[in-house]
Amino acid sequence: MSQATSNAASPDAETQLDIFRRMLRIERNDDATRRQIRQGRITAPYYSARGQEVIPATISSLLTDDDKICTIYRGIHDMVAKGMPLRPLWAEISGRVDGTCKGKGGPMHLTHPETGVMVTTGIVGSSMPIANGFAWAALLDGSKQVTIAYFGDGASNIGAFHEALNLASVWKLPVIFVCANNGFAEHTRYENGTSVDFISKRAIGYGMPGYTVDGNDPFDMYAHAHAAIERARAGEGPTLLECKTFRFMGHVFGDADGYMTKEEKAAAIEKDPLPAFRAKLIESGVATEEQLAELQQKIEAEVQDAIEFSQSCEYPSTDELRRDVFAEEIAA
Amino acid sequence: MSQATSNAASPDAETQLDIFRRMLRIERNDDATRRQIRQGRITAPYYSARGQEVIPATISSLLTDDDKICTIYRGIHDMVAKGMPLRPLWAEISGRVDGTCKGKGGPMHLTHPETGVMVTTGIVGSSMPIANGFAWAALLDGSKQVTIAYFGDGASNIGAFHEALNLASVWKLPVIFVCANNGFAEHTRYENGTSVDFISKRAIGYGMPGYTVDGNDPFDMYAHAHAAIERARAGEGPTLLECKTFRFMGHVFGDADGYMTKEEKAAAIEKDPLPAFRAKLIESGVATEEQLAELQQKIEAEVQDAIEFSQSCEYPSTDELRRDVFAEEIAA
Amino acid sequence: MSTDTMNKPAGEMLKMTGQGAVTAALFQAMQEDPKVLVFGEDVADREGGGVMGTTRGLSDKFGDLRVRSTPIAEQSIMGAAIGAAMAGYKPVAEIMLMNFITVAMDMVVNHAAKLRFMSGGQSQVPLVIRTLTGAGWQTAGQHSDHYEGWFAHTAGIKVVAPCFAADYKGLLLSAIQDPDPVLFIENSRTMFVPGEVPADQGPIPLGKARVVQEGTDVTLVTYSGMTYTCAAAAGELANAGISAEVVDLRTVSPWDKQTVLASVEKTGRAVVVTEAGRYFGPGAEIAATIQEELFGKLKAPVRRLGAPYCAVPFAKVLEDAYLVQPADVVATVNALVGKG
Amino acid sequence: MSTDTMNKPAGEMLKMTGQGAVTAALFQAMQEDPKVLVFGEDVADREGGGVMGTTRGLSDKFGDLRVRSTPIAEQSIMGAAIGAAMAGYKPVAEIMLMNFITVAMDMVVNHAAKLRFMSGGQSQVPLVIRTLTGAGWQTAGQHSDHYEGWFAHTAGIKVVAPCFAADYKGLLLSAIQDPDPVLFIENSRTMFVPGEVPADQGPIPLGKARVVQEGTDVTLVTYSGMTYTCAAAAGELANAGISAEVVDLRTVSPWDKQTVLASVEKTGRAVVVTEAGRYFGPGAEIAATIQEELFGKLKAPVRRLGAPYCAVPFAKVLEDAYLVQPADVVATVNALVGKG
Ligand SMILES: Cc1ncc(C[n+]2csc(CCOP(=O)(O)OP(=O)(O)O)c2C)c(N)n1
Ligand SMILES: Cc1ncc(C[n+]2csc(CCOP(=O)(O)OP(=O)(O)O)c2C)c(N)n1
Ligand SMILES: [Mg+2]
Ligand SMILES: [Mg+2]
Repeated sequence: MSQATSNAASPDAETQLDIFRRMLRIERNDDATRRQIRQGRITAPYYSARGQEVIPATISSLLTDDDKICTIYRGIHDMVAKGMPLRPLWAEISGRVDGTCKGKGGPMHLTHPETGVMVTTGIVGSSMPIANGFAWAALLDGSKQVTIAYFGDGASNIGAFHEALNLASVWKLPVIFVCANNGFAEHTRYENGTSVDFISKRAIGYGMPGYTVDGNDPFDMYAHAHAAIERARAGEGPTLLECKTFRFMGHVFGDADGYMTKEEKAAAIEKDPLPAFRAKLIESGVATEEQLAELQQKIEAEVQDAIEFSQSCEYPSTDELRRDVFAEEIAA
Repeated sequence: MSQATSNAASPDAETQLDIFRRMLRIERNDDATRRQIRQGRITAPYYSARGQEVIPATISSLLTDDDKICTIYRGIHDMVAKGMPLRPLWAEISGRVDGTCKGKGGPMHLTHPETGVMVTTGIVGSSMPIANGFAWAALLDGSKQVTIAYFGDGASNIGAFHEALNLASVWKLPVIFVCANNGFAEHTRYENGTSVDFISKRAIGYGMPGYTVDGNDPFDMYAHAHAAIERARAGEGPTLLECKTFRFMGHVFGDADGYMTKEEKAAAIEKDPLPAFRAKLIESGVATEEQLAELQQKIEAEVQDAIEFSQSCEYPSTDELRRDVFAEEIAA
Repeated sequence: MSTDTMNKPAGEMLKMTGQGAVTAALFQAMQEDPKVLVFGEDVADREGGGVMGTTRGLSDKFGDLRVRSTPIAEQSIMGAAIGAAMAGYKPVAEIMLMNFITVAMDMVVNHAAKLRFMSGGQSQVPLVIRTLTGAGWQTAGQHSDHYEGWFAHTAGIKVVAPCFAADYKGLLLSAIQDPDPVLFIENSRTMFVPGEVPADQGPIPLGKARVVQEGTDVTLVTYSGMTYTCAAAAGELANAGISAEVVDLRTVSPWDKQTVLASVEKTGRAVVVTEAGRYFGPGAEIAATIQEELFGKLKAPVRRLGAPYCAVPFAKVLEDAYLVQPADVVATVNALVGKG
Repeated sequence: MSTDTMNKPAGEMLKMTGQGAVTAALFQAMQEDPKVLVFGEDVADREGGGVMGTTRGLSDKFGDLRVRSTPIAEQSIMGAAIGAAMAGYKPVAEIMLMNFITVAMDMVVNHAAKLRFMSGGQSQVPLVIRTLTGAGWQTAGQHSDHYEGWFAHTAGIKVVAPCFAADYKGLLLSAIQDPDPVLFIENSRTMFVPGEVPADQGPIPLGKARVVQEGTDVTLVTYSGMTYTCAAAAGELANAGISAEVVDLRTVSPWDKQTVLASVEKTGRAVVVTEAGRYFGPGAEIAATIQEELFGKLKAPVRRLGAPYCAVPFAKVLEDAYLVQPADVVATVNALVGKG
């Protein structure tokens, strides 16, 4: 099911560079986050997506700020790829009032409507039914906007997945269901929780196109994401993309990884998409070593700035417990 | 997808008669129920299954009392087919203390463990996850018992369906998911709520065999039910059977049918499986007109006896509100 | 009991049921605001405008993009409502019966009610959930429960439960305009009862109770279907020379503390009557608050009446015993005032 | 606070956490009764015996038919538990965190809790739902809620919420033996605290509170994580010369009215302290009952402390303010006894 449409779209040089830039921004930010946690500067549950960068980086290269995403606890890579600024992100995961959610939501509920980061949920499966609502609104608005619902392989076994894909198909909603199949749901191996060899086959049950894509290959991802997004913008309805990948850091920061073999983990890291794509860009002459080194410095500076900014921010006042429950503040 | 296994089992003469007997018992009971309601003798929501008799009649001909069923508000035909005695059934829908549930459950929650009628639910989809539990218990017991989960076409769009079929497949549970596809979910036409042309195709998403069967044809039903039940008893796991049928009396007693055309309803009634199978049995010499007339008298007498019994029963005492909440009675 | 039309601008009075009032409110809201959407199972006219007909005529008038029938999938119904609301629409989602909301609790509780807070005010979820419930029709254990207590206990969602036709219209109009999620409960014993509704009935503010009958000896605090029960009880008590004040909360959360406390301070006695279960039920909040605020000023303990601790039974005799009856209220009041 | 081992048969004392006690109870129950099953997400040893390790070792010892990891599908987990329980097994199903039960409410409320009643006693559903929750770890709005109030309000299911290690073991043993559904709540602030557990700790009856500290001026009624908070407050109050009695309900539903009323009758004052939200929360039932039963015998109104009306916030400063702290209890008591 891995073939895209015959006339598969391919990213031009500029787009390839754009995808890589988003990947590197994700990776550098993830690296810094884990460092801050290790140093005890951030106290928050953290679900690293290291290894999964290609998926949102490629998809985001095909989206505008008007397009929307609904993502999950393991979704900071989706947000960074979508273009969310790092200062409010870092202030949020540091629990500061200048955080994008005033420190009330934290890493599992980051939200940034300006860049289309609409919902981040901590409940498995729940990104999908909500994404349908944004897609329905786009239909009502008569806009060409699309909504991406990000979720994992384990989430494809919960009821919300089924209800959301069925409704999206019956209503022909402009939504793309992007499953990051990293082979594990917490400590449970894919085949011990999922009854089908390819999640993309489930699309058959919804009369919807479904593809299994190499989530570590920006070209395969681009071809399929491009087709799905075009299809949605053309009013032809939803698509299910199963993107095969791997999470290098386990389920949550501190995870002992006991449920996977050293070999399979090593093998996956061996295929780390970031250095691979970097090398490819240089080989193919899309970019020079110097350019990419410079890009990396710029990104690291941006991350460093965000960290410093976050540390300079105030903590929220306890009055915040009475605010944003409803539009009207609750009386003390 | 309608073909059964090449060496499809076929019901012998005796079994054909047994299936017809179950069908007639369902139909006569349904007819009497609607009469009692029209006459105001029973005040209860009633979901007639007139037209759907073949499905449970055929399946039940392949089951023993040890095999279990979990069914729905539109499930009295499933229970009657399974062999539930009519006296406690009628006493229950009449709200009497001699009812199988002491008058506490009513028609939507009829239960009769002796004949394997384990759960009747009023919540769309909920028969399926619970059926898995009985099937798991059978595995643990090392028995050959199977569990049937009955549900409708509309129920195939709710989350519980998805979660139940996935778990049953991963755990290879001895359960058969029997979908009575009568073309409507309340007032909603199949295609306006369901995104796939054949519900049986959804089995692909669970690595499970799935078949679309003519739910009005005892021979097609028998072949597929036989294969599915054998498969379950052999420890090979679950099967999804989509049984095409039609409900002649609308969703609930008193339903105006405004959402369907007179033509399609007439066409369906034209193909009424009961007279059709009756004629076939006589044609093929399986039974004589006299035998079937006699059978009908016996059944009508049984129904009449149940009605009279139910009317002679007492109403429950209000103490019943404190009983069966927990094993231990609640103090007044 | 047409006091429900009190202090309304004089003008034509229309006879309609609570259901008619809900339909009228939906028409008016969709007419006035193109962002209002209506959807749920069977709600479009192709499906007969709802199994009860409450939404009849809406899709013919406003089109089937704004008025949509859905598959039987309450999680996807609520999810779509949440997303559309965040995108600037005002969805009125129907959950056919309250027991069915149990399959969509995650969407309602973890998402609709929390997204504004968790996003630090960036997200707004101005949706309405309309749902029907109530015992009295022998629909038994899975079709009649009053679970408003769960939602009143959930921060971020308002709970409205009218009794009278005019309130059904006015409160639904306000619920739709409200910038936050509102659960709107239609009670099956009051929804189909005719009442008088001013032709120009507009929004009635949420969170305001109404004294449907004034009295001096005891306050009956109630809402939804039990308002009829309490009014009937008040009538019987009057014959026995006991003057009962009946306060219809109309909104369960946030509830109108002021009106209730003022009434109980006056009467010195209170009985809280709900159709919801008594045990750990919504009546407990009201009783606990009254004793906290009026300690020392009460002539008697605050009593609570509600459903017994069991599922809703099928048999009519049991269902009648399950529901609080006027006689139960009368007996409780008699005991409080030291009579009978 | 090792009073939690009071009146236990003398004998060896083991140091273990609440988690260790839960694991020990599961081993013992599975050992004693082959019908006991354990399942849920990641519970088998192949998956590390649970993300927290609470079920570690069980599948290795009892096999992977009796101890099974499941897909992420709480409706199917609860459905399987219900069917297996009705078929004669005693399933102990794990719902990893309490917020996740929202996707399985139909199975718990419409089915597990009602099937015995709706079947007129023909069906039995002897299952246990183990679930972890509680604020304090900055897991924010969807991973920390105390929703026991919903289930206490639901007829047909018992709710147990221990604080001390010995109670975790003894109450879980009773919950597993109980013929009806039991929701067993593990609190994330008490679950990992070491305590003393008698080596021969057996079942502790459900529905019985325990006075963890005796006092004469005020009764603090609490359970789960807030028992620590109240004990700490009682300590501070003692220094200020105020004698507080701390009653740990241990079982929320059915709750131990007798023990609570006896204590409040003695002290004349009560503060009900829950981690669950105060508004329409479980504390209201207890406060409402106390004022009903002890009207005229109270020296002060019954106060309630609980979470404020908002989602659980992320920032540590906000989470600390969200949780009731010993200082809040002390201030409330001081006001009641007319000091400070
Ligand atoms: C309804 C629900 N059940 C359980 C959990 C606990 N949980 C959090 S992440 C997770 C695994 C999800 O796996 P997958 O969907 O593959 O996403 P991944 O974490 O691998 O990115 C689980 C079970 C949850 N958050 N929500
Ligand atoms: C969760 C839930 N949502 C809605 C309903 C209301 N309802 C009862 S029957 C029904 C239609 C079911 O259709 P189908 O599954 O095709 O079964 P049929 O009635 O046709 O036999 C609906 C929507 C319900 N009982 N439960
Ligand atoms: Mg995964
Ligand atoms: Mg149907």
